[in-house]
Amino acid sequence: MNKVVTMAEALSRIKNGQSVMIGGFLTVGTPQGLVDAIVDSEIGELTLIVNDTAFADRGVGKLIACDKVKKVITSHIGTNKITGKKMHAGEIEVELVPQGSLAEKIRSEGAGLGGFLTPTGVGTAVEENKQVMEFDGKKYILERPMGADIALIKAHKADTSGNLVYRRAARNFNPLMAMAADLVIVEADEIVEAGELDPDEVMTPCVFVDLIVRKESPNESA
Amino acid sequence: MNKVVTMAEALSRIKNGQSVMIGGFLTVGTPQGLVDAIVDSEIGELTLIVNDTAFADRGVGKLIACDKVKKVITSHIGTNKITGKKMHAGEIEVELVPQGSLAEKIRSEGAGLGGFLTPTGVGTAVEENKQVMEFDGKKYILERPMGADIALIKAHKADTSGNLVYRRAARNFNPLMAMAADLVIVEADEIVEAGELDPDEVMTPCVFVDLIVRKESPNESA
Amino acid sequence: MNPRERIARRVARIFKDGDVVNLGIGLPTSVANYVPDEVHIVLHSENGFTRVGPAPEPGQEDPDIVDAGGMPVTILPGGCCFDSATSFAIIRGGHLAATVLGALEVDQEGNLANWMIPGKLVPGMGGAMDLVAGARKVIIAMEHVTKNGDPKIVEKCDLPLTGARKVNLIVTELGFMEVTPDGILLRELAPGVTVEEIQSKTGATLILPDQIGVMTA
Amino acid sequence: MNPRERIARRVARIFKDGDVVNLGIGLPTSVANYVPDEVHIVLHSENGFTRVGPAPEPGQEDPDIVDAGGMPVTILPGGCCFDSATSFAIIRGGHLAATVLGALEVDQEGNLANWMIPGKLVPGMGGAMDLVAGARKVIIAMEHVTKNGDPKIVEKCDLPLTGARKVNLIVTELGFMEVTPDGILLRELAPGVTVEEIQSKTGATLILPDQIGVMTA
Repeated sequence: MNKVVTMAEALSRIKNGQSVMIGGFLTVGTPQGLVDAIVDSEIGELTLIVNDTAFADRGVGKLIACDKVKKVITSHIGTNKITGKKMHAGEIEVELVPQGSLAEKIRSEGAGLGGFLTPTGVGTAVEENKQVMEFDGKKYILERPMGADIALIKAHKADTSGNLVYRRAARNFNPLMAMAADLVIVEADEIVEAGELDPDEVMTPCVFVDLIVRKESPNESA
Repeated sequence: MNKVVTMAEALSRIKNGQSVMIGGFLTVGTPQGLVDAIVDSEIGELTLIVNDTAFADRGVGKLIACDKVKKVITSHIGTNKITGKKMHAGEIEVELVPQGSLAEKIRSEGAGLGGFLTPTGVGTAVEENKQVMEFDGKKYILERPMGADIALIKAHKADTSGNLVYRRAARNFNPLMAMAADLVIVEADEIVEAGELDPDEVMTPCVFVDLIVRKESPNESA
Repeated sequence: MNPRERIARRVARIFKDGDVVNLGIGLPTSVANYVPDEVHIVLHSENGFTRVGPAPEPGQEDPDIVDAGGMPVTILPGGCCFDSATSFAIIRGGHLAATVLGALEVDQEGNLANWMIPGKLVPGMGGAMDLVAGARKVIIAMEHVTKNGDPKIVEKCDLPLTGARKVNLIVTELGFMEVTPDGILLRELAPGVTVEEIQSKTGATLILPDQIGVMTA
Repeated sequence: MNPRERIARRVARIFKDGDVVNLGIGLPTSVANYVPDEVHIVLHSENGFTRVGPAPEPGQEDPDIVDAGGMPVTILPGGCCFDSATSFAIIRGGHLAATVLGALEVDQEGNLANWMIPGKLVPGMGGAMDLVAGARKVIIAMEHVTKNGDPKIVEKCDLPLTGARKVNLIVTELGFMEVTPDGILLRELAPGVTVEEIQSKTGATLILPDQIGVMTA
């Protein structure tokens, strides 16, 4: 089953108002081609789930700068001044989640769990409106899973059946988000035939992946 | 920091009555050299945490056959007739845990979580004496983390600082158990210098590993 | 055709192209031999890899590549390996289109018992409870009655459950059945089997639709 | 020596050989420059790798290798990469010997505030709450007072907390302090700093041991 499609085909599957997880840490590991395609599209009113909102002119931050986002769930907005401005102006809703809890909430959804208990945030504002449980004198917050309609993933290599390999610190949230969305779209630097990746080299099994687009080289996009 | 030691040094760190997690699925991915060393030692009264009890004469099952184990926590004992016999005779305590819950309990300990909610076992004997929580009409069992004093891990390759690579289906519980014990001892087919493994090839980061022994070739052990 | 092959052949025709499927040990494993050529399924092995392939040629066995029953197999092109937590994330997270399992008992509510007989046989549940809880479709593939001729499809399971209200389809050498909110619907009968015969060997009252299909092999 | 270098140099001498350590953005990151040659620590970067190395030569930057602040770095031999769930498993699971973080406020109970100023600055907590919850030792490295000269070490934090009762050590350009169950113990004073000076710039009453050491750089 060949999962490779064109950017236009992939984009046609994303709808107004959907929740979209996008991999990346600042700009590293962000599927920038998919992000830019949304920027140039009619798609809007998105709920974004991202580690951080990157920069106003780079990474997922462009989606916020160009008014594609009504809500963002993230661990950090400090690098993108526009996120903070829009938040204070009431133009965007921001939900802040500790980075480790955000990663684990996404994994929890992908793994079919109903949630997990974490010590992170105990005694802070993070525990507001959440159940706190105590075992052996240690307190934990019950965090619930978090999924999305769409996940946009950046891979270094993909095979045509959807097995993925990431590179260096560009892995970050990508393998987790690939488990947790109804539709998983991958932007890959390089696409190889199924069977060309060693089974032990694969970081995201094909079973999680729906569609693959090839990253356009600067030449092609010009 | 070079973590490579002799089998004797590694063995000297395991004490009577400790809890010991051992990687492997049936016999695949089992650190057989470490298991055999315990069989030949004075160490006993162990609590074993294993996916299955393998066979009476192969894998971790030898520990049960030679009376080293007072309790075993596992998902399956069907392949080792001696486990069942000793259980029915009251000579060994057996706690059965669904395989996915066992894996997740071990990961949960390694990840510093207080537990997780799983749909596995709802409406069965597994939910006895456990808290059941319901969200959006779906029931989950609250499973608590599980750690051990010792983890015995089988790696295909290790570097001297403790980064590990597994091979094919020999990975199974090994990366999880490597996160969840106070002392983690690895038996590796091959040991290379730190820096010889590509950073993206490593499956268990060195931060989890304490000691490494080299698997003896049949020649050496003869 | 022997009963077990008839069962496996019918189960094999349930899958759709692209389905990710986990097959239990024993009869369910043999289902892989009969999947139609035009349907490409991805077989998941809970001990940690996808795209389970056939047994290797004698002498070509890789000791690190066995199925969940410990039998030497191969990994087909496009397969990959993972740890047990990821393997069960695939299972529990709804990423399997289907699982095929055997049963000691299955009842009209969709309850399944297949992991122990108190005081007699306690092999353990292995991955079965996770498979039943997580697969999008749970298919039971088994001979219709026990060796003693007792029904395995019953009104209410007596044995300890593997999963509650999770079974969707039941395939035996006598027929193809679906568990519905109202009970067990008889969708197909094997050639030469009458409604009276299958009902007499079943411990629950089967629901009979207007049209009962033929369970071809 | 400038105050920030003095702080970084003292923090760098806290570690033991083999310690796995996460350094926060800013001043804490500079601690890596002063670790004694005979002490080998493993630097963890929460965006997904170990053995963070120094910045590469200009022109040698790898766009996929940056630290958690987005600055180009290198991976030393023996380093490895992982996803964010594993990265925070390392943090939360007690596998870090220490984390070094800055602070807006820290109080005598060991409470830390460093992620927001209501109505003014809300960058978010990033990984700080996990680091504080999970590292075996939480070390605060910061200038002793704010730009306005107000104490950052207080009796009770006013700002929203990053973690409750988690701080172990506080290092400023004036001194080296330990948070004990009884309050903040002054263990070392920087050369030329008097007890009166450090106390006057501190919002909580410091506990004075019989012997106060010298905080050499």
